Amino acid sequence: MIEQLLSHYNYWVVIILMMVGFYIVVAQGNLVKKVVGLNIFQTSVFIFYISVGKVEGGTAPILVEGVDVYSNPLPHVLILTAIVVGIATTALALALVIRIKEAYGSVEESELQIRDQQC
Amino acid sequence: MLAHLPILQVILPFLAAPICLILRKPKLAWLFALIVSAAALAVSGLLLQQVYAGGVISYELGGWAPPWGIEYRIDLLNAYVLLVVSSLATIVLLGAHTSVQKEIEAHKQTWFYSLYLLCFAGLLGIVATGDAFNVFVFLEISSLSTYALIALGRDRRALWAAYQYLIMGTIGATFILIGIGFLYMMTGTLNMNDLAMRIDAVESTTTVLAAFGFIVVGTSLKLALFPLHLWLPNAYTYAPSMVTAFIAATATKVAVYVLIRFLFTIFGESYSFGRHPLAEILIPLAIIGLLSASTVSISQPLIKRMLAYSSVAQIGYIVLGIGMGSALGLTASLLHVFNHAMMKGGLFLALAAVTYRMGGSEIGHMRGLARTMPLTFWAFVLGGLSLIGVPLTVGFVSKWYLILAAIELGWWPIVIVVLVGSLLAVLYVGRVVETGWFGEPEKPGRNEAPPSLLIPLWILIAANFYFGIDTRLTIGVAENAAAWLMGGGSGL
Amino acid sequence: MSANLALILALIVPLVGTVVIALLGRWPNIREAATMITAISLFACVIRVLIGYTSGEAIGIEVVTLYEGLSISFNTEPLSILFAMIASGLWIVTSVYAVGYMRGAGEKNQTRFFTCFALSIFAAMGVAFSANLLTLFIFYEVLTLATFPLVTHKGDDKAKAGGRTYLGILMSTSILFLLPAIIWVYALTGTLDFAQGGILAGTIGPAASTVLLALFLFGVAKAAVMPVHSWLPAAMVAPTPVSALLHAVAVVKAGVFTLIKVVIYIFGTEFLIDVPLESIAVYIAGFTIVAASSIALMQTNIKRLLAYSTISQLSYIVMATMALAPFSEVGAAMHIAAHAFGKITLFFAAGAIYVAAKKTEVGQLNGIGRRMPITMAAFAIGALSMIGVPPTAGFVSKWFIIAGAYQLENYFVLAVMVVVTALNAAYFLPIIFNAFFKPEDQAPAKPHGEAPWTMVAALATTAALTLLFFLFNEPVLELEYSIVGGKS
Amino acid sequence: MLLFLLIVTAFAIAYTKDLFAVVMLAGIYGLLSASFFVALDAVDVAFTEAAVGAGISPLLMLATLGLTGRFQTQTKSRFYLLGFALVVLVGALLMIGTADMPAFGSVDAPAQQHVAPRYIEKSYEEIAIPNVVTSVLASYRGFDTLGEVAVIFTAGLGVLSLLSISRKEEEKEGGVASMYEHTILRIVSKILIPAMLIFALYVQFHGEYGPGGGFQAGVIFAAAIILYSILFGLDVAKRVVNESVLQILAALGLLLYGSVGVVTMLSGKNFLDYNALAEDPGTGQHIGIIVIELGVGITVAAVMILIFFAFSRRMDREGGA
Repeated sequence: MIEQLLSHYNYWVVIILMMVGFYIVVAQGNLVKKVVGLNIFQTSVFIFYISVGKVEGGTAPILVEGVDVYSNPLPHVLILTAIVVGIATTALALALVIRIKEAYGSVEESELQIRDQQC
Repeated sequence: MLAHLPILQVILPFLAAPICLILRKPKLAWLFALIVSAAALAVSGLLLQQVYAGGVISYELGGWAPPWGIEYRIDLLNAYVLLVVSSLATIVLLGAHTSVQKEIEAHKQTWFYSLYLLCFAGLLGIVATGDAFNVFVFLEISSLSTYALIALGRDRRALWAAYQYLIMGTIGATFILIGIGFLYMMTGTLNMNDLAMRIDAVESTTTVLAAFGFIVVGTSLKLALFPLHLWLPNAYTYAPSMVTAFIAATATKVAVYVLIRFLFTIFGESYSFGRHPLAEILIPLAIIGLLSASTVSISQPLIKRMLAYSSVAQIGYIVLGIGMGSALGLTASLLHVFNHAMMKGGLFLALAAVTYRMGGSEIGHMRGLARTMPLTFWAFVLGGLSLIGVPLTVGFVSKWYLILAAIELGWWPIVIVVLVGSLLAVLYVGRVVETGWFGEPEKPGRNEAPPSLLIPLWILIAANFYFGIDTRLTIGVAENAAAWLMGGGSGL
Repeated sequence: MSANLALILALIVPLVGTVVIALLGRWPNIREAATMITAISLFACVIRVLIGYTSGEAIGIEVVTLYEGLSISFNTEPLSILFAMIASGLWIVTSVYAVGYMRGAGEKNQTRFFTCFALSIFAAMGVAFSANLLTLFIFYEVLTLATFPLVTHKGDDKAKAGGRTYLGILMSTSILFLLPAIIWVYALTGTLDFAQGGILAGTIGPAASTVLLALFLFGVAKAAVMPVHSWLPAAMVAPTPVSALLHAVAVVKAGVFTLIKVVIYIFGTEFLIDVPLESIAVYIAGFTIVAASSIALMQTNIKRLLAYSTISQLSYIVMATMALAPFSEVGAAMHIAAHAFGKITLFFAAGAIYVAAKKTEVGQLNGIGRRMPITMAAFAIGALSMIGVPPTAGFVSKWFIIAGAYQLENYFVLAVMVVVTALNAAYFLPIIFNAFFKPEDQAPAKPHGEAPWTMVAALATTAALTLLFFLFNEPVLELEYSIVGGKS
Repeated sequence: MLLFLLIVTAFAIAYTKDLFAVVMLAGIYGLLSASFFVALDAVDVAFTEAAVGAGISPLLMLATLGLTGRFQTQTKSRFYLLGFALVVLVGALLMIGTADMPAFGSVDAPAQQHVAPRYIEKSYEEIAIPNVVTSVLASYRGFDTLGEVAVIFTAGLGVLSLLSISRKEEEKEGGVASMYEHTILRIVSKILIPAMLIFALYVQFHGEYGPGGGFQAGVIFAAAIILYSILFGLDVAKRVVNESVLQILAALGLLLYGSVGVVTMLSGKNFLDYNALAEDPGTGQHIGIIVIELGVGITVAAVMILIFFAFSRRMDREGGA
């Protein structure tokens, strides 16, 4: 049990982070905050991937004479891509938020619902 | 060049998108986009033929052998879906210029075509690739462009719809990403084929189970399976007409493809259905979605929204077939992927024509349509018949197979559900047709849509009947692909 | 012209006619000529098919294969020729009548009317000549859809409501019951081809086949077995020629025709006898006969009365079919013809009365026989045929049905036939009596005689046919014997 | 320890109502995760995360907040309870998933065994650059990166189509005051901005040896321009870097990347097979990687600047109105 705890605590922390992010997305009414939540959610997934790639005693995967153990470069590559995807999504989401504010005068989910029903 | 077909399929619209942006003039951009999509369509036709002739095609991107590099892997299943996507994209684009001119501000039109091509390329990329992570990347290309396209709608609710879709879509994509990460963790590979082989050794682990859960939920979000469909009605309703026609016909179909690919190719039929109560989860959801969405659509005053709910219902049929876990059920699903693309594409194009002339697609705009816009009206009627599943239409073919599959399993309640679903379709289609037929138009006199809208519309309507009669292509491919996915057959 | 070609033409001619009629909308006279030419050439084609069939020519075409083992294909057999002959033959008469009616009543949208009419006949031909259940189903649906604009022709709220009921019942029953029944048969046997002796034997247990039979019985709502009959009275909002040809002949006969086809060529009579609950179908049909006649007794509107009479008469055919005796099968086939002649005459007469006197109610007919003697004489002949009195067509078929009942000693059928004859007499005879012997309640505002000559000619012709069929039914009989015992 | 800080930050974000603080905390969160990535040997990722998580995304969020208001109202979402249940459910699924995971850092985990070793063992031989991440990113999985550039391009187009104003409207609006008057800032920036540009170039072409590459370089380059426009005003900045030129540049970057693939295809090899670019595979790979990284850099820089312009123009409009 202890061993399990020690060897996996990293993943568990990541899961907690994911859940906080996910919670902000689904349970918060402010549109900007939802985007922040989405960011946290995604970033924690990134942390998870990078954790998968970590090798005990390894170094950064830049080949140097005399070093044998490197961490796994593949997750790094994947996450580089994913980060870019994340910022792209964020930018688009924020642009939408700005337009929503202009069109509705609010960025709170509950108010938007009300205003949509009015028309 | 034949050897490069798989990559050409994706790269043609992919690289055409930035070129479109450089062209600047909307008309020029449209023409260019159209030519490129037609080329992509030709490529997909050739690809299907090649797969038929020579079996699975593998293309190593960058010359790196899989699993180290990214592989494009075209088999019967994705060649078929590629054909669906590229034909619908091309036909919709054919009519886009006229509609876009009216619905989208002048300085945004070039961007529209560029985004359209990106979305198109993204969808093709998802389908063509044999690499799990690459799926995620192209999924995001298509998703981001879809959000932007939806937000181009005139109504302010388009923005809100796009935002909701963005949030839900990103959650779905992130779920898929988590699933892929778990799979990578357990197998060390991202290549689908490789995954399929290596997954057997670790299939009893809970990690693979969690990966399975995340991927199924993530794709279900994307394909709008009840109750994860909440983003769809608004998105379809407020997007510009052409965007609705395009995404309704293709985007959810591609998500269905991803689900099928993961369930059957990667996890394998025995894992997905043998080990887990997947059928017991998918089928009730499909049924509830099918019945509730059909019922809701009956009372929608906005016809676009009505058809959007109908799409949710039709997704129910597709998932029902997948959930059966039998070759015949899968055949029915694959058939319906193709068939539903044609009917919904046609119906939404008809609405685009109505919107073009009448300025909207509410039930009031449909009044007296039989007299003011007879060609559009009859196209809608025929498309509606296909949706209901009247014989000689594609809708009938899919329904036939779905019922056959249910009878084969002895699932009589499912038979009833499918039939009741068609009956509900009679109601919601009938309501519009009745208004169009009997209603008094506000402005009497002919006011038919321009040919540029009618031509693509009637191409799709004709296809509804052509493929409802000559079913060699669709059924042939669907049956073979299904047999192959179920572990038999040769993939031909 | 070979018989095969004739068969193809029998399908193509009305289709081409449809298009031509639609295009000729601007020139009513030429349009009507087109209708006539189409009708006559169609009838000629059907006769050629008949000759080919009796002389043993191989007839059958396959248009396209839909799925494995399933195609749209056509062939012919005695029953289908009979149905095709009646529908196409009476179309000629109806066309003459319809021209008079539509012009006389000043109806709008006449082009649409004649176009849809031709399309409906096309669908009826498709139903008649289909070689398998799928083809039949397709044309069955086309017939439903093509007649919808005819039913709602007037376009007012009443027509809309009637149209809704019409389409609602016909569509929903065919989707809910008929379609799954067909797919079930396919799932069991892998084919849907009509075959002598049926295709189901040995593939399905008795309990399941009872369910299947019920699905067919209620799925084919066009046969108007209760409780799926209410579309027929609803359809009476249509102009009278539509009621006459389609709802007395083509559409409802397509329904019973489908049922007979299913019983004989899908189930097979010998197989059905083993099904324990098949007699339930007889009871349902028997109930429909009596119930519909009783309702007819209470009707005041002429066309509604005729509609309920039709429901009742259709169930004669259904009951006779389900009785499964060789004689009663023949009787069923004969009644398709007999009822067609009689009922079309009645509808023609009702339409003539509407056009000439603007009268639609039973109570208004007192003394009208003196103003419209030919019309009312024809009406009387039609009515007698409904009752089954010699020398009319109705007697012939009734005789066979009763003979069939004796063959099987089915006293239920006998009892029903006796009761219903009394009921029919009870609602038809007073009308005839009043028309000829009661004085007019009040003189009409505008004195009138007979309806336009085209209408009178048409109804006189069908009345004559009703009488002639009593005398010269031998060829038809001979033809139809072959459905139960091979060629005679 | 870092993880603990991350959790604290995350919870703080969840419970803070002041959105300005939330954004700041999000920036901190980005920095913390970047440091964590360094601890896990992912230097390239750390570099990017620092630029994105602590740089661009807070910047954009602040710009948004400027338009939408700083405080969130107290109302919780309608789906509050449902959301919570959902979170618990997903968390449970994740927890179940961890039960059979290989231990953290374990050398013999499958992820370390199957595909990855080849990159470490053979990449120098095949591609001849020491940074394995770059090798994989630009060559082995170069197509993913092409997709990534397309994602950025799409986002840029999307933001443009959302926030752009037609030319007519634009002309109506007057210029906006800048911080040009602020002498010290101006002088500092005059020194800083060229330095940033040079650093961007360094990152761009150094990616093969150390952490860095097209994306990071593009971001830094964009940051320099953005800084310039903040200090000297949007209008001045726009005169220096014209918007339509930027659009074309964004498209050209993507095209440059794609054309490498087309060229390799035309020379008979597969798409993006850089070995086709020169006789010697090593040289070919080098050329390919340099060109595509350049493409990435151009598109990223152009799109970032475009996005910033789009956001800030809205702010100006709001301020002017």
